[in-house]
Amino acid sequence: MTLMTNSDCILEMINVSKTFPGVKALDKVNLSIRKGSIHALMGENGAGKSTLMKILYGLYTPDAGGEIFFDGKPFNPKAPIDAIHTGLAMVPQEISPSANLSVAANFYLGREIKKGILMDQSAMNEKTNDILKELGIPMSVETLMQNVSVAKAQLLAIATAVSYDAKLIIMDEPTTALTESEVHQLYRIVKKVQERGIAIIYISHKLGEVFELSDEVSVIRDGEYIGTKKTTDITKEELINMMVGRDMDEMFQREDVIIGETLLEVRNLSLPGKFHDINFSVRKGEIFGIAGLVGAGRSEVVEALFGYKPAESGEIHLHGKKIEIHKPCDAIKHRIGFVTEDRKLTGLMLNMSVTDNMIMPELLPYEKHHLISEELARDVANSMKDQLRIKTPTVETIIGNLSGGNQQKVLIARWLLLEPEILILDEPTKGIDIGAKAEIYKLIVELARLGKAIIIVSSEMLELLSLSDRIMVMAEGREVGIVDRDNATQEVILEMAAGGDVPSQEEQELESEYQTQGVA
Amino acid sequence: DTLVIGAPMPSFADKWMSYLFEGINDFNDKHSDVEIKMTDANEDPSKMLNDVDNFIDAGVNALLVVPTDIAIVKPIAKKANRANIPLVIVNRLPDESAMKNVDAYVGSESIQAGIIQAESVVGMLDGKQGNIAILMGVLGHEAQIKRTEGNKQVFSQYSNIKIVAEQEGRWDRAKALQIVEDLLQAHPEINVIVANNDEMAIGALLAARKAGLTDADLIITGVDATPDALEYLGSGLDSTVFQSAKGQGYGGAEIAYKLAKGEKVQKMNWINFELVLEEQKVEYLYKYQ
Amino acid sequence: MIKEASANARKTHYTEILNKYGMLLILILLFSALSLKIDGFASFRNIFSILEQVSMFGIIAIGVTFAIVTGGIDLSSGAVVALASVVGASIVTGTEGYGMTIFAFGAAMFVGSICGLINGSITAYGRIPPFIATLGMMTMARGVAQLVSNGRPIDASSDAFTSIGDGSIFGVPGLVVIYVLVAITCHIMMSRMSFGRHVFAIGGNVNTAKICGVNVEITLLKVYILAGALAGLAGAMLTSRAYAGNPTFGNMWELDAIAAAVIGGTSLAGGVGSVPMCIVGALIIGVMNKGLNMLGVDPYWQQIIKGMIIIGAVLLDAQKRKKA
Amino acid sequence: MIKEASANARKTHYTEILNKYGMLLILILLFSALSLKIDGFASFRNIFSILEQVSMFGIIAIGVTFAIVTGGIDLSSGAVVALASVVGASIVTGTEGYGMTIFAFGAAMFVGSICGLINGSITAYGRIPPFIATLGMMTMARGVAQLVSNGRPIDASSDAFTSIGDGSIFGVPGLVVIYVLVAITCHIMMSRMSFGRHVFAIGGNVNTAKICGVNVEITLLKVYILAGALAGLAGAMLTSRAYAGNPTFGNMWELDAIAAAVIGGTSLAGGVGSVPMCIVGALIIGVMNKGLNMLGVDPYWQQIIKGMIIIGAVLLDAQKRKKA
Ligand SMILES: Nc1ncnc2c1ncn2[C@@H]1O[C@H](COP(=O)(O)OP(=O)(O)OP(=O)(O)O)[C@@H](O)[C@H]1O
Ligand SMILES: Nc1ncnc2c1ncn2[C@@H]1O[C@H](COP(=O)(O)OP(=O)(O)OP(=O)(O)O)[C@@H](O)[C@H]1O
Ligand SMILES: [Mg+2]
Ligand SMILES: [Mg+2]
Repeated sequence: MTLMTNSDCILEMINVSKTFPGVKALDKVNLSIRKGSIHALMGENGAGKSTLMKILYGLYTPDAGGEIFFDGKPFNPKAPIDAIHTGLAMVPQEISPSANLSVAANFYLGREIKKGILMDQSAMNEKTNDILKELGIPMSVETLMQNVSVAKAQLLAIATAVSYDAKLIIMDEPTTALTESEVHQLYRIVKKVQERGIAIIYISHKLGEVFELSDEVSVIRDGEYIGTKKTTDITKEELINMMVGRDMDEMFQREDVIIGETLLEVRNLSLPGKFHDINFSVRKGEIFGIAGLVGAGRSEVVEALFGYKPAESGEIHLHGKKIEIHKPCDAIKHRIGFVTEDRKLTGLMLNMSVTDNMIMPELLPYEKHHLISEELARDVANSMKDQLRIKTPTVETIIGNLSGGNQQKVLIARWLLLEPEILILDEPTKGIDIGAKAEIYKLIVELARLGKAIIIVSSEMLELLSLSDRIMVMAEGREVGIVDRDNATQEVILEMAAGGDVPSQEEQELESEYQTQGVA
Repeated sequence: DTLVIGAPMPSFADKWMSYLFEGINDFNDKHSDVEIKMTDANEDPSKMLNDVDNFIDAGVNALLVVPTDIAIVKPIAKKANRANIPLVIVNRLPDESAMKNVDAYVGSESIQAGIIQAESVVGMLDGKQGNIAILMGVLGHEAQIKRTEGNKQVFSQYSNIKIVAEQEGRWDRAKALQIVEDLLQAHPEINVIVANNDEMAIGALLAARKAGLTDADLIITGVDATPDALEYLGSGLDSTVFQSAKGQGYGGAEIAYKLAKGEKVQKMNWINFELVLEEQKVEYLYKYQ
Repeated sequence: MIKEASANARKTHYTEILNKYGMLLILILLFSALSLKIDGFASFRNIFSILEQVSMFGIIAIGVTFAIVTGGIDLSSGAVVALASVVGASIVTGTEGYGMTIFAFGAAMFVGSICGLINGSITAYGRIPPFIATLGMMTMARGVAQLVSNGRPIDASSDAFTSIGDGSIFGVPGLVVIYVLVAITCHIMMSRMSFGRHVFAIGGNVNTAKICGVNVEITLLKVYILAGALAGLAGAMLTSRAYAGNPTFGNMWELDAIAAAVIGGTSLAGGVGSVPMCIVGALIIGVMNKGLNMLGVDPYWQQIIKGMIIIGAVLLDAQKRKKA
Repeated sequence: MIKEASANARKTHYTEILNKYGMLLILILLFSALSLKIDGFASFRNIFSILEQVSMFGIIAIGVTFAIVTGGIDLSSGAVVALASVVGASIVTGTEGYGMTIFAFGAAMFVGSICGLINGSITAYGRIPPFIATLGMMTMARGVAQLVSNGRPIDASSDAFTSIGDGSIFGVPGLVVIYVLVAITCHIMMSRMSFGRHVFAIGGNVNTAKICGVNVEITLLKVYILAGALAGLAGAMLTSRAYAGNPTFGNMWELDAIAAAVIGGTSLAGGVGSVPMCIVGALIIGVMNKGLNMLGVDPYWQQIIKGMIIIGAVLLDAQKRKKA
């Protein structure tokens, strides 16, 4: 390899390595990004994608021996501020805006507009508004971030990165929190950005996105650089092969499972302001999907079902008997498991070990003479680690050090260990690579075969369509209808979901404002 | 071979004590064959027990203790006895049963200070109606308990005297200043302020000045006769009570020294309180030179 | 449907006001109740007196609020008060003149800043919890104060110096004037300057703040220096009011200051707080202290009642929010 | 390649050990240094003496560790010591016999538990920050202690009762025996029982704990009751050692206890902590106190040095981790 920097490239990384205690996350990785191109970066969970990007952004220091050139000049960021000043911006994988600040404050955080020694609040509000309008993300800029939905926050993070005067923008799995319509909005933004001559590194597990957006794609596997291809020169199968190192069938084919008697029945479940009159039943061996746009109240329904945020009225029947679920422990007693939507907020105990994270819901099986046996717990965790191919040095590793996808697998393992009768999965494959996704699908079907009932909430239409026996569609907190597998198509469901889609008053006002100004 | 005397002290943040320490240091400096080590219990009796233990472990020749409170003397005496180390208690008089195991006591009875202070107030009132506010030190400290008790013993005998308020000034000038401000507002009838120590008395007189009261309006009295207080004597402060801190420190050290050498000493060594009025100001100021 | 929504909106509005100004309401209730019980409690004179008594730990509370908003804490402020008072007093002792007075105030604030600088460096660069850093500083500062003063109060009764604590401007006591000036300045810093914005960002999410290019270390350093300087200022004010510096001053003031901040709605988890509400918190404590003293409540009971009021106020506030 | 990996593994192993036992190393270094300086410092007798001195706030520190691991704190423990000591003393005052002794210890722990119950209820059900709940309790418990005792020490010099503090079993002082028993019990509770797991889960992520079916409220209640009961026990131990109960006992002990926990690596953010390391933390403070006293360091300087050692130890530990 020549050490001459290529003037075509905005970024060149040569032989970059990174070692964490016990893990070699990156091993002599090379990456070249051409100016103004959209460059997809792919690899399985834990391959080292985020780590590579964090090095670029000055969040991690790489091991000695590698070199990075940005715009032809050597580049060794010590802190994000260095990266920002050099012309880099990043949308991190786990966006967590300052919830206590307003949209505009977040937007201009670290680069506030000043008038004298004071901040020019109105200028920041105005400019934020302008930029959001331009990108087609209408929202009130004075809203506190804690009142902004995850999806909006994700779009906002992207808008923020765009608004930096950057030459290269990193987007680490920007679409995990988005539904289809928002994804298209994102595409628009990305294309707009590219038109300005800005290069983008785009990390995603979704092949569709990669082929739709990117000019080139690079793959890393187990911390090693595999190669870079022009997107037009490569097929899906070849790309998957590069990532997992073997041939794999991408399309998941569901086998049929015998469906038994009714296990769970939900009647007139309501939580004012969130959802109303939800009725459905799930049978043994059935996979029951719930579809809807973001904000339709799907998560709230399953949270109520699990007793996390209990409903105010309505009944839940299990095995034909009415049961009371006021708290999650009631649900757990009835062997209901629940993989929640928000990993950070309700999933992980970040500074605890993988084992501790797995065994928490039910400690009894690990007790010997009323004391928890570490050995027993470790063995069980290890078997789960193997079964789900969780990439972690040991099961004692602090879960915060795992890659996003592997964290998700641990959470799924947690509820599998409960051996649930009913398993609720809210966006279960968020951030999970294709290989693992297939494994999880297989697992879900396997559970169904064993006579368990599965409820799955997902924003990925294909996932729902290929897995579910029936799909309930929700809009604006109401049940629009339930479709059978045979009748369910993307169009039908989208239409149903949009049927109830009335934008909120605030959004309507903003929208009409844009129209009168002739922007939209 | 120098003698070592362990001297656990209750608080290094106490002004009056600091003169007592000076007395001890004075003795230490004048005698080359003795080394006196002081520790600070920070007003924590448990810490004082630790200090005693440590000195016993270090094998000192005698213990010179100003106890945090008199209840703590018992276990200290027991420990000293067991280790066969002579023990001198200074300043705070333990009860009889505790005194059995103590070799010598140097000091006075705290209650006396309260009595002397109260009697001076009675004299100054001269039969007039007296409405009294008492400012107490940190609740539970021996000096707070005994001095207040002495005050009340005297005041209860006079029908023209009424205790209007009792508050905790924590030995602290700033705290007393705040309390007296409030008290004078709530009870304009107050014409006597009796403080457990001089620092609080000074706080009281600053508050009185703020409230626009003159010397004639208020009788203020403290205990300790510290140099600061002596300065204010006659210009706001009406009386204070002197108890020779240096004398107690020096005297205590001397007795501990003798005991360490195996000499015989007198068990009770009284150092009396003295009332200080404006007339004696110069005389007492001289003691600090 | 529309009716419901507007009713909802109105409800939200009320609850928002309750959330924001609930403590102010509690303060007003407390004050009114005491005014009914005690003659002259609602007088100007008394209000200024409360403000004067509050001014010193109130100023500390403002500094502490900054620290708490970043997600930190400052336990050293009481000890810094002592150190600053001793240093300030030893400058003016035996001297006169306004030059020396200003110098003493400056020196007190400087000493406080140094303590704050150390707190901040240990926290920001040493990455050790501010609880421990400032706990250590608390012990050290008090030790130094005693060392400097030899454990004794230092006279500071020069006319010029005490005129700050004794004097008044248009009837407003000098200390209250200082309190108001500090409060306004700090309020602007917190709510209108990018420094304040960064303070909130760090408390909200330190990683995000870092990613956005906020210089977390420098900001923390500034915060602790500010808190230290304000504690130093409070020390100088107390010295001027008490005519002396004393190594025992400021004992446990840090707890009162923290209580004031938290009663004012500052979240110990960081990211939430404001100067005006911190003043409300300090006033609740001040009104309570004054009321209990003026009512002549037994000192033992005073402590018990004080504890109950503090918990009660925060509880009431939390309950209201929960219902809302 | 394989060689490199194994070298790496070994390095990891070292750093892991350093992370985990760094403070133990610091303790050993401190102890060795003092042993070189002071004759007889490394004797059994002295070690027991250190353990005895540490036992009381060490026990409190264990309770506080539970509270901190849930993400909370307990500032009331020092005041609870005072209250428990007064209650315990008034039971044995003027009496004799082991029955009364046991009753006094029981009563002290019961009183502590009640305080803890109140702390816990306010925190768990009132949802107000434990910092404020226990700060209020700190003031209240001390007030009640003074009320009960009328502000005076209460004699507790009965032979049976004081034999706990004075006596020893096979040469091990009674208080040390209690400390060890409490430590073992609490260590098992924390590391091996589901209660302990729940404590960690709450500190790790309270939402997740809820989702995993943990009864957060009850667990918090238990934690604060435990912390209160242990503070009560420490109060009884101190009473037996000091032959008296005293409302001034335990002043600022809560800070020593918290310092011990944090020096032992308990994270104030919650979710991290252990009983053995809390003991190491307490021992560092104890060894330091004893060493400074035996060296005859000037008390003013002692405070300064103490502050420096506490900060230094945590700093050293943090630095080591950072490098690793
Ligand atoms: N701070 C850390 N400490 C220790 N190990 C880490 C740390 N961060 C990442 N790792 C490890 O480095 C490897 C690469 O992680 P990284 O987050 O870069 O993966 P990724 O490719 O982004 O995966 P995903 O698609 O799941 O997000 C993983 O094995 C992970 O466990
Ligand atoms: N704290 C909050 N304040 C205001 N609105 C909120 C808050 N939390 C959530 N919302 C909004 O409530 C609505 C319902 O959210 P919910 O999570 O149930 O949606 P969902 O149908 O599950 O969609 P998804 O899970 O795909 O995001 C969303 O529009 C969300 O933006
Ligand atoms: Mg990643
Ligand atoms: Mg959802």
